[in-house]
Amino acid sequence: MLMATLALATLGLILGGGLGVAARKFAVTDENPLIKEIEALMPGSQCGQCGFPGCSAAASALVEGSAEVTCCPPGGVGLAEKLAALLGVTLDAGQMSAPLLARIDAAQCTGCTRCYRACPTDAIVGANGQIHSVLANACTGCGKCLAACPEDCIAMAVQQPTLDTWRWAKPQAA
Amino acid sequence: MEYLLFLIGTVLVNNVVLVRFLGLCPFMGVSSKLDPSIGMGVATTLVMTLGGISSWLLEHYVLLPLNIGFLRILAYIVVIAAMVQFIEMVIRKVSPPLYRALGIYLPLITTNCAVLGVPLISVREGHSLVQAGLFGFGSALGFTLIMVIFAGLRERLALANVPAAFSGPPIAFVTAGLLALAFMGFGGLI
Amino acid sequence: MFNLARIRGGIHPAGHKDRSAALPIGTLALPPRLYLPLRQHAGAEAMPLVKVGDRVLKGQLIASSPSEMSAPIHAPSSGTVVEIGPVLAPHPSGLMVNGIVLECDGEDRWIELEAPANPFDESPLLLAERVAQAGIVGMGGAIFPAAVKLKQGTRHEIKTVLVNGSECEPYLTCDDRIMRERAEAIVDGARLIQHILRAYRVVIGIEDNKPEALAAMRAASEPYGAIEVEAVPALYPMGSAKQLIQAVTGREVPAEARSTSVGALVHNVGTVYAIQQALRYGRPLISRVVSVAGSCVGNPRNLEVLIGTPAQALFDACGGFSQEPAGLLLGGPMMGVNLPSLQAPVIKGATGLLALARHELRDDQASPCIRCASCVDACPMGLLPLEMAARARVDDLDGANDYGLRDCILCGCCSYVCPSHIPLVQYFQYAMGQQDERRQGARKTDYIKQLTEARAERLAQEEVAKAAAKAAKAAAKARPTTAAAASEVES
Amino acid sequence: MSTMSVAFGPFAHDRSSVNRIMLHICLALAPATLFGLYLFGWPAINLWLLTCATALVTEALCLHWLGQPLKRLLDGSALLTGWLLALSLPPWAPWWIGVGGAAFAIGIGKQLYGGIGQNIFNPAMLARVALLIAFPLQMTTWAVPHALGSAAAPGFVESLAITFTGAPLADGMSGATALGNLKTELTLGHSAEEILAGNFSLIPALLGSTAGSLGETSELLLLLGGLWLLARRIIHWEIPLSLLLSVAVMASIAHQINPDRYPGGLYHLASGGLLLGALFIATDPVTSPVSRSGRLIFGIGCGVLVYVIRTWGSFPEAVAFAVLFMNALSPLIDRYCRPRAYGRTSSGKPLAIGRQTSQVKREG
Repeated sequence: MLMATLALATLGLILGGGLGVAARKFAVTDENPLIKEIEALMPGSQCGQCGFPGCSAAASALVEGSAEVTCCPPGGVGLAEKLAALLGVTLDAGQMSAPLLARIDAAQCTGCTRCYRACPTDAIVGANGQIHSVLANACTGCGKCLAACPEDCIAMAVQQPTLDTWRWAKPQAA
Repeated sequence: MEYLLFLIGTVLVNNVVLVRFLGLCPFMGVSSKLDPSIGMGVATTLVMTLGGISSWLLEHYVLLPLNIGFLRILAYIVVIAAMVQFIEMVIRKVSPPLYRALGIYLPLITTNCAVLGVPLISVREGHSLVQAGLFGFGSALGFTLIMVIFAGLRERLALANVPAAFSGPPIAFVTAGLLALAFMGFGGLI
Repeated sequence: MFNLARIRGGIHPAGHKDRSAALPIGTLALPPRLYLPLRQHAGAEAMPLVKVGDRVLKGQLIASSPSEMSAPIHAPSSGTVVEIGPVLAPHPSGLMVNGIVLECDGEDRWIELEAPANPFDESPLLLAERVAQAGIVGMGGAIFPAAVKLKQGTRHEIKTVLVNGSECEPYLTCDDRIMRERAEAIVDGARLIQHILRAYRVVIGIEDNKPEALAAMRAASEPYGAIEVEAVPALYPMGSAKQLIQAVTGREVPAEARSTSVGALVHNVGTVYAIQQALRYGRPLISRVVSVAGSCVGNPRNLEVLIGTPAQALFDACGGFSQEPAGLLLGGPMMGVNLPSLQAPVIKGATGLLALARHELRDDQASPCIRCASCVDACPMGLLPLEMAARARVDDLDGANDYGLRDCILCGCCSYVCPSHIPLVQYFQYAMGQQDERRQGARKTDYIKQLTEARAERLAQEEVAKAAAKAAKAAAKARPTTAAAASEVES
Repeated sequence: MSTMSVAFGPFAHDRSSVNRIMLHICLALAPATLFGLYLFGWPAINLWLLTCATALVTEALCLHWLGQPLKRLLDGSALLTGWLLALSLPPWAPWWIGVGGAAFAIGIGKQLYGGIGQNIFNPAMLARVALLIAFPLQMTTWAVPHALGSAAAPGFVESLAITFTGAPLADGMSGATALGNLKTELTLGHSAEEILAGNFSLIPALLGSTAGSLGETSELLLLLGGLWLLARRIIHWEIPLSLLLSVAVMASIAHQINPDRYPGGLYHLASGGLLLGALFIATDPVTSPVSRSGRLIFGIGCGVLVYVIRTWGSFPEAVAFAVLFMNALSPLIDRYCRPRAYGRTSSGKPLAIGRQTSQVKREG
């Protein structure tokens, strides 16, 4: 009995000590590089469409698992796929909502400049007293202009397909 | 030549997964993609070879002299667990992507029954030190071989229209069974 | 002399070229209206220079190119601009694109053309610029601005100019007829291109199933030593630049690189003819030869038509439909696309209009892949189409790339031979489109990131400026004399 | 025009189809099959019909359950699977061997994976191996050929008894295959040359009047069918050639070293199901690699395994095991053996630009 106890205890001591040394030698310093990596991927416009206050909050939420990888409409499917690969989850592309763009109804716009001051990406151009218009390639669809507009002349709409954005459909057959 | 035959016997004829049915958990868990399965195979090979040798040493220099053979399973588990811990640390340091890919299965090598079973079989068969090392190495090689073959098959299966009821693990188990059928052809070789 | 390298894969589809190749190129009565999409080329949309109601003359510039990667558009006939707005694009999507609608006045009056001096005395860059101003794009269907290619001569050493006369698509015979009827002009054009690119030699590659075209081109190039006419084996896709370069020079264009990296440049015979017309006579590209064929067409033949002519007019001129067509195509049956409507206009890259009967079309019922590897044998690029399609099917785009999607030229050989009738090319188109979308998305994300950062910086600066102004004000209030003194010093 | 019948290109097609391929293979099998049926008489005909019919019925049932178009039955792949299985069975096997085997082949080997083109293992060989392991006695009871119409051959009524009641074969009705005989005799200490001199001669072995599976005995007729398939480009030459060559080469080398223990290459080529396997089973496109180098590796692998298992393993016949094992490897082979793409090196890197331009090819 004593022999067995001693033997096991010695074994445990030796192995434990060895592991302790190894742990020091092969210590991994960086705590969670994932959050930074994800934040670098995000659009960074802090639009808040994901429901989190800004992109870095969303990145932390993603790493914790409290946000879906499809949460970022401006990033699109491309971002969702990258996130899914990084986080090791499977992506259900069907969940992705189509990105919306702001559109200004020229007939109602008074050129008050409030929307373009609210726009986080400078996607609205125009000057005081002139009709404003939205640059499609800079608009993230965050909707902040919508709230800022006193005339209610801004609407969010799915972008119309053009020859540049039209894509071949996936074949239906097996 | 003798050792070569011994090795072939352990890898193919008495394959640890398909003939002895050991180590099925990581075999099913990690074999869905090729790259992690190769990594898992390498890690397991390392653990099993070292495990085979160290448990032989433990057996012949500690357990038998002290006459405490009844502690065999306990002692083996302790040694293997320590070794897995060590390998985990090394992999984490050397190759973070592999570490991430292996995920939970790396610590699970500890509970991989093949890792414990192979030294126990080795003791039962009364292997010499070289044989014990070869047996561990060969078994792990057989494990890796099957993992890699199986990962290839599962990558193909992922593209197939398997009926919904069978897709995923069910068809993988069916395939493993059929693969075992094919391996029966090696019976009697050694 | 005989240095033909064997092309891998490829197929031998039935030609169906006899009927349309037998008749000379015909002309078409002036249509009442011409529909001119502003983008008939690869690159940016041209910008209209005319207003609704403007009267224009034939050959007059009506839309200019905003950048190098674009092409201007000229009025194909004289008349009045009646509309600037969406016109139907000859594109499988059936989308409308911005365009100009021209009502012909029937006079067909040319604008005064500058008769250029002997182009061989001019500098290559000037000649290339003239080609750009003539709005010439690749007329074999690639619609790549021709001048961009011609300017490569200043940057790369071009050893061989290849004139692509190996019209390998079934049914199409427009290049064949041009070579038979306008051989001198093509040889002249080829010499001009050689001059522009300072190339060592010119090879006109013609498939050996066009003996008349070969004979005509050989006769026309006889006086010029640097121009060779070579018969290349009749094989689809011999008309693809990469395959033609391999067949003629024996070299492969490295992946992800341009033909110029092996010292070669390929121009279609139609493009060469258009370049010759522009440089010799100052004529812009306002018309092209189109093959109208298929078993549903009464009298298949080639027609020289004005750009912007609706497809209906071409079919009418060829005797209308002998039976209800099961498929209407723009381009050849291998790489062509569905014509969305008979009202869609002919554009610069339209090689043919086909009206095919049911028996000429493939079976649309796909069954699962049996991995017979016919597609692997047929692929001229040495890829694994079955693996690419299987991965595209489950949206594994990286996997598809890994199996060669990046190198795919969409020639369709794989679909042609597939016993399971799998629409492989559409899978590839789909996967490529998805990747384009990802790239566009990533570009937009980067752009937005830049904008956000710029805005943040600007706001910060404004803040600093505001604070500074405030501080200055406060300081001025506190010590007006010093501030005044300071401002004095400053002024 | 909205009623476009084909939505996307290419619009032309060479008119090939899956059922044409399957039909060709069945036609190529026909001579050897007819000869086998003639040779082994009514019980073999019963077995062949039962196996093919079961394969078709199982396929139809599975298609129905899986909600797939029943039209797929017409592609001929199920018929071919049943046919190949029947050819690899002992000709006088009882009915349940054929029926159970065919149901296993189609149900588990093929439809469980999603049907045609999705299976990983060759269904016919899978069923054969499963039967061999589950019913070793029935699967190794070989009838001696009694040609249809000859005096000793069982009549139609007798044949029903053999097939359906499993009446034991009378003495003199059963014999051993050449491979099985060799294996047994070698363990008794006889030398290979003695054994072969005793009961093996090449010409009957090639013609097929020997004991063996239903369709594997007539090497010449199988070769004829295989060559026709090769000429029609239905199968590729790489697998049969490399498989047969590697068996022949290994057997010849071993024979040179120790003729007492190892019979020569021709013996191996002429016996067992090697030719049937090399020409019709290993070439199954679904379960073999797609690239040329991959097919060569596949063929060599099969050949080596056939020889190793035949010579040192516990089964005298090895084609089915070898094919199954290589089937399992073919996804890996496909992954690593790819044809060189245009403009790339064989490792997939783009060709170097500089090297290409320096090879100036002036004046061709």
